[in-house]
Amino acid sequence: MKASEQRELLRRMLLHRQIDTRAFQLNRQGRIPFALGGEGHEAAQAGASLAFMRGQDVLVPYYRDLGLALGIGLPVIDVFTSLFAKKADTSGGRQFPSHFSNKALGLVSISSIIAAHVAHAVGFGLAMQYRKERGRAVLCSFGDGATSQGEWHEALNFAAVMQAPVVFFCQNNGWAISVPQSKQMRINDIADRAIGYGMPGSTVDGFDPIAVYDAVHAALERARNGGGPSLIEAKCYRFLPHTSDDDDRTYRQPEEVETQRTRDPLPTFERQLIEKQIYSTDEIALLKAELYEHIDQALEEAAALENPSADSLTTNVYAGTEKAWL
Amino acid sequence: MKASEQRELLRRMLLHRQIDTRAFQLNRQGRIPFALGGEGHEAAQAGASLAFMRGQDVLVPYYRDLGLALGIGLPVIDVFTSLFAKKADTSGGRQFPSHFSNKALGLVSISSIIAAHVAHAVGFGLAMQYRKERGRAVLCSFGDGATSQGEWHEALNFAAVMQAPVVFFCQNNGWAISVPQSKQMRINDIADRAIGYGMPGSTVDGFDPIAVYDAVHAALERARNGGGPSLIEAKCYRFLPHTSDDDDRTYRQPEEVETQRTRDPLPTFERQLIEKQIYSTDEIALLKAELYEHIDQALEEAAALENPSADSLTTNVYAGTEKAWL
Amino acid sequence: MNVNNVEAVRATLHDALTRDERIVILGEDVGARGNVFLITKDFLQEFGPQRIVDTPLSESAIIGVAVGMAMDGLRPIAEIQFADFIFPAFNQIVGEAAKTRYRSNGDYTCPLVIRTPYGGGVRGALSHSISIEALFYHVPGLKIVAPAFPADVRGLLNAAIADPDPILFLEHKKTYRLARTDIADEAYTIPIGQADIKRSGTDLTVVSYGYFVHLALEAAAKLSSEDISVEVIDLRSIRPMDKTTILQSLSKTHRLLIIHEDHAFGGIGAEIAAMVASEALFELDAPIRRLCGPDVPAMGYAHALEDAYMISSEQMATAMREMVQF
Amino acid sequence: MNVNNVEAVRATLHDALTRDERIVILGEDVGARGNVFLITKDFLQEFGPQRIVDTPLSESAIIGVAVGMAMDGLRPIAEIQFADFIFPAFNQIVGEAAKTRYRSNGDYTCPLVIRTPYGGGVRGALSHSISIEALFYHVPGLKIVAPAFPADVRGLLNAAIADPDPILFLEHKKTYRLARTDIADEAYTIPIGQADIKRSGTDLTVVSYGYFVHLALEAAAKLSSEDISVEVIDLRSIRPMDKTTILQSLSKTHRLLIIHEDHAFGGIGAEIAAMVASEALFELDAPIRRLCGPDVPAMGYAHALEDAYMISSEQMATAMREMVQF
Ligand SMILES: Cc1ncc(C[n+]2csc(CCOP(=O)(O)OP(=O)(O)O)c2C)c(N)n1
Ligand SMILES: Cc1ncc(C[n+]2csc(CCOP(=O)(O)OP(=O)(O)O)c2C)c(N)n1
Ligand SMILES: [Mg+2]
Ligand SMILES: [Mg+2]
Repeated sequence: MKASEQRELLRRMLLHRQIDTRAFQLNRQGRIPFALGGEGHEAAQAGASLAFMRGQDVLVPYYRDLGLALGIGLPVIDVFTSLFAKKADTSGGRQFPSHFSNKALGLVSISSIIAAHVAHAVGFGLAMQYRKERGRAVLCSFGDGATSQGEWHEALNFAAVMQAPVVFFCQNNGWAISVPQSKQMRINDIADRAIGYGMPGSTVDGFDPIAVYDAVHAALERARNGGGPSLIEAKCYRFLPHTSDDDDRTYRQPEEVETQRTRDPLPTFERQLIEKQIYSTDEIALLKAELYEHIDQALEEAAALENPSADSLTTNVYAGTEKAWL
Repeated sequence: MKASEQRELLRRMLLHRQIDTRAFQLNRQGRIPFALGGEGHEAAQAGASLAFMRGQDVLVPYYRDLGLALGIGLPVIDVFTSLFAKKADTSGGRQFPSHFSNKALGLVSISSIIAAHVAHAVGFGLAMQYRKERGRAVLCSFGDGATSQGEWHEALNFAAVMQAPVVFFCQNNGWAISVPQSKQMRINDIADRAIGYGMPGSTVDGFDPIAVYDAVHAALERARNGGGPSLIEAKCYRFLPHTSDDDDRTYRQPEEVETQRTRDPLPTFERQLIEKQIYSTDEIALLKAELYEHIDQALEEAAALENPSADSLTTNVYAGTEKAWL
Repeated sequence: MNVNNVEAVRATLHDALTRDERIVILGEDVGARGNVFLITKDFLQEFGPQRIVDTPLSESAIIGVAVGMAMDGLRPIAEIQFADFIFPAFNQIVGEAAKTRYRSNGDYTCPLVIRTPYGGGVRGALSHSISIEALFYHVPGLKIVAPAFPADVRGLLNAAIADPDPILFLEHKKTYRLARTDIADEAYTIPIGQADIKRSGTDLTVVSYGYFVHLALEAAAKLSSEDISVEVIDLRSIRPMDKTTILQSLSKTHRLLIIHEDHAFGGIGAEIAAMVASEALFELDAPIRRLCGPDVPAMGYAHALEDAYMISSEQMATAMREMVQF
Repeated sequence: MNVNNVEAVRATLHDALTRDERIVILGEDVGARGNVFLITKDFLQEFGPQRIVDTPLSESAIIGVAVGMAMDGLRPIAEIQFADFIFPAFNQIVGEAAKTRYRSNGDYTCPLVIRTPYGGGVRGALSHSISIEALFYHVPGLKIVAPAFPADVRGLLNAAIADPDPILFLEHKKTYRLARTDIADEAYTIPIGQADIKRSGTDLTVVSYGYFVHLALEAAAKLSSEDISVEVIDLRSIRPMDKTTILQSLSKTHRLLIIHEDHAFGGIGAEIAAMVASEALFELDAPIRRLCGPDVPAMGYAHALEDAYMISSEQMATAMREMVQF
């Protein structure tokens, strides 16, 4: 991989991490009621997002995909308008944070209902296929828990039968809130589920952004060229509680988290880039400071924006202004 | 397998076939509005039902499981009270034919909604597990099409995680109404789906009743002894249209059906038993005549029974006689 | 053209497919089989498998995939083979399709038509007879139409296809081949949300929809010989509903009888009665009456049970007489 | 005991688990995590993983498996983590649980309690705020309760657990920690289907349920200083509903205001108004009024959107005043 791309990977990972840190700070400060972080998912999301072709591909993410959304071009300020539930938020302040919508970027609106979006991704893929738009594909992301849902199964089977250009990207962080993988399923590798659909499946180290990039890139390329769907499992870990409302000490040992922290992809990848002489320690420090500055500005800018007005309650229910009783 | 058991297999297959024949006759004669047959499934159902332990196991079937239901002890007359929608029907004339309910036999009531019953089977299995009833297991049956449903996936995953004593028995007849297996899924062997759940899966020749018995017997024994669930695929074929309302010439070549008919498990198995000198031609003819007689009696007896009364419309909605407005 | 309801749906779909390349039909057995009522017969040959998509047996994916297609600019028309099978797709319809526009603040929309046959009186038994309208009409973001006459079917189906929001298009099975009428050849539309006075009268307003409008008209015709003048309003649209037509009629007749096949409690008639009790209470010369299906889980298979469920035109006439004599 | 609603649910479940071996709790995060509101905290340690079952992330299977358990004699209490996630289980609840007794003509029954937190005002945004009662109350075979005070929670939960039929037990999140009261220690029951007059009055009948009963009582208390005497009926049970209490109250007050958080169209108030318009039309001195949630797909996250959705006790007081002055 080119040095510039590796630098970009680190930039995306740092941006993701720093925003999460700020969001949880805001929550602790009482400035926002809710935060949801992706610490431990940065490498997976940076790698996958780098494989995404802007202006071509479509991303159907899930709620923990801040890094993916940023990676495909979501402006940082949109994260904060979302956290502050501002009028300018892409959902107009209607949705929880991290439920972005940006059609121009190919970033698809989702609900919070686990796995409900996976079939939508297939629909996007089939629309591309129907219009014979070779060179485009859909990246659809979800967690390990999501693969227990019936809707997930139906979507993967459907995609396989129709050979839809969709890459199903599972970020397996080992937990679905308090439920560990061992209680969620009786297999080690979620990628094995691909066998039952007749599509390629592979497992990659989700702490290694380059490995993730390689796997997702290859799968997207195959999909873009009519080779059909595939399933990629990136094994990562959730360092934070499920959300700011969760207390993960009720269900997992702090030692487990600490052990995983020793493998934190951020310092690891920083070290690698320094070793490869792609970045110096100082350059990384500078980059972090720049990102901090950028985030800080976006945060304060967003905080100063207008809140939604009560009138907006009733807009965008239908195209027109229909009511139930006409 | 003991000769007596092989004779029993043939008896069950013949009974199943003959009843189907009569049901379609009744339909053509205008005596019943609807018939649904299992021609091509007799061997699979006879084999599986022989592995079922009466008084111990539970069967959660689907609508095409007449042979299974008879095999675990459903009286022939119940088939005809069901076809004629009589008061004595196990659903009180409420359900379509072949939706039996007989708690005493361990025959579980189902709806017509494809795959909705599969989770129920897991519930029965977990209830046995919870009560520590070793030596009991659940046999749950469905078609190839059913495996596309989300509910099917959720149930298999759930069973695997909990190690529920359930044998999932797929009768893959290659068609779901007009949809061939190739448009239903992108795999050849449905048994491969077991891999994604971490349970054993195997494919057997559904035209060979002994092979089916062996597979189901082994799987039920494992489940009964705490070895958890498994998935068995019996490859068979649907010789008849989907139901009496269907015209299968719109979607499949008569030649395909004819070719499959040359492998019809009934004459094949008869021949085998004659070759093995388990039965003589005459004995089989006699058996057929006896069955015919038995069926004929049951048919006419059922036809003469009472119809449900209009009053029964409102019974068994709740335990009491609650209405929506009290 | 001179058509019944099946042919009206078929012709209208055919025109739409010819006219608009964005239209794709998807469902179970809509391809080679041409739908179980032959509504899409021969479409596969004419429009090809990219536009007439035989799906795997998975209702949730049918709708979910269609939602994705709709979000991406296609105009999918999804079919649920029988309304009884729509529940597995409830999440996609209520949770996803109906909320797409709202949750993305108008960035994404969901122009989706879901067609499904519903209703009883056709020996469909417990699982092929359901009325589903009341389970969906509470949902903002969704529209529901239920035309009962060929001309309305065509006009409303065209309107539904042109509509930018998700629509449940309900086809009463008993009306499919009930009558043939001459309707216009052009692709005319009937605005969604407009009721239709199918018979004018001065003594009593009857509001109904679906198959029962036919029976109510029979009853009203009978009563005219008794000098009772009944106005029969065919709702046609369930959501949005037409307040004006109902209130105007009541300002003339001052008596309201609501008739539907679906059970009363929480049914469509509940909302109509509530609206009138709020907006025209002092217009009423008699209590509002609802003549509805019985409060039981399903229609039975036996003749007696089906007959006891369905309301006859004689029973309607009796209720009309009683209302006028009040 | 002196408890809030969370503690009332918890204590009642605890007693039931201790009392009755057939009771099993299943749901997402009910084990180690002790439920997201800590309702089942420490149950896992006390009752073990066979009775406190952390399920895979699959709502349809949670209910489907519980249905099977219930058919086999256990008394499952299934939890849906938030009511917003219940739609994937719609088929199991409406199509299966509610029809089990009817379709097997009483051979199998389904004594199942489904608990789920619902309702808004807790910054739950678009997907953690829903009211679901009107999507289920039309369903014969199902019962629905929605108590709002600790004493009712305990009495109705005990009744639900003892009931031989499936019950949806709705817990309004905003009432969870609203107030603490003294309630009896014994496992008393309150009959399902009985409303409760929470405040007597003579000028106006207000019917409500859930969190809004609390606000309606506040409003009624305020109005007493204006010499307006408001009777506040807490429905408590949604299906079956208590006709007698409502009609008796109206024979005294002659004015009816229905208040609920859920939108009006097709909501619970529709049925109440329709019943009254049929049974007590000439008792009414004023049109029936419904003061309900707005007709939009969901509650928003932003303060302004949530506030605009929820009805304040001031707004309730205003409506009450207007009704009395009519
Ligand atoms: C249908 C549904 N059920 C339950 C939930 C509640 N819930 C939110 S996140 C979550 C765990 C998801 O786990 P996973 O898919 O592994 O993603 P992760 O949060 O670990 O990234 C659950 C149970 C939901 N949002 N939707
Ligand atoms: C949820 C649902 N969707 C659709 C149907 C309509 N339907 C009845 S049988 C059938 C095909 C089932 O195929 P398969 O599972 O292979 O069983 P087979 O009939 O071949 O034995 C379909 C689509 C249904 N009953 N339920
Ligand atoms: Mg996870
Ligand atoms: Mg089949």
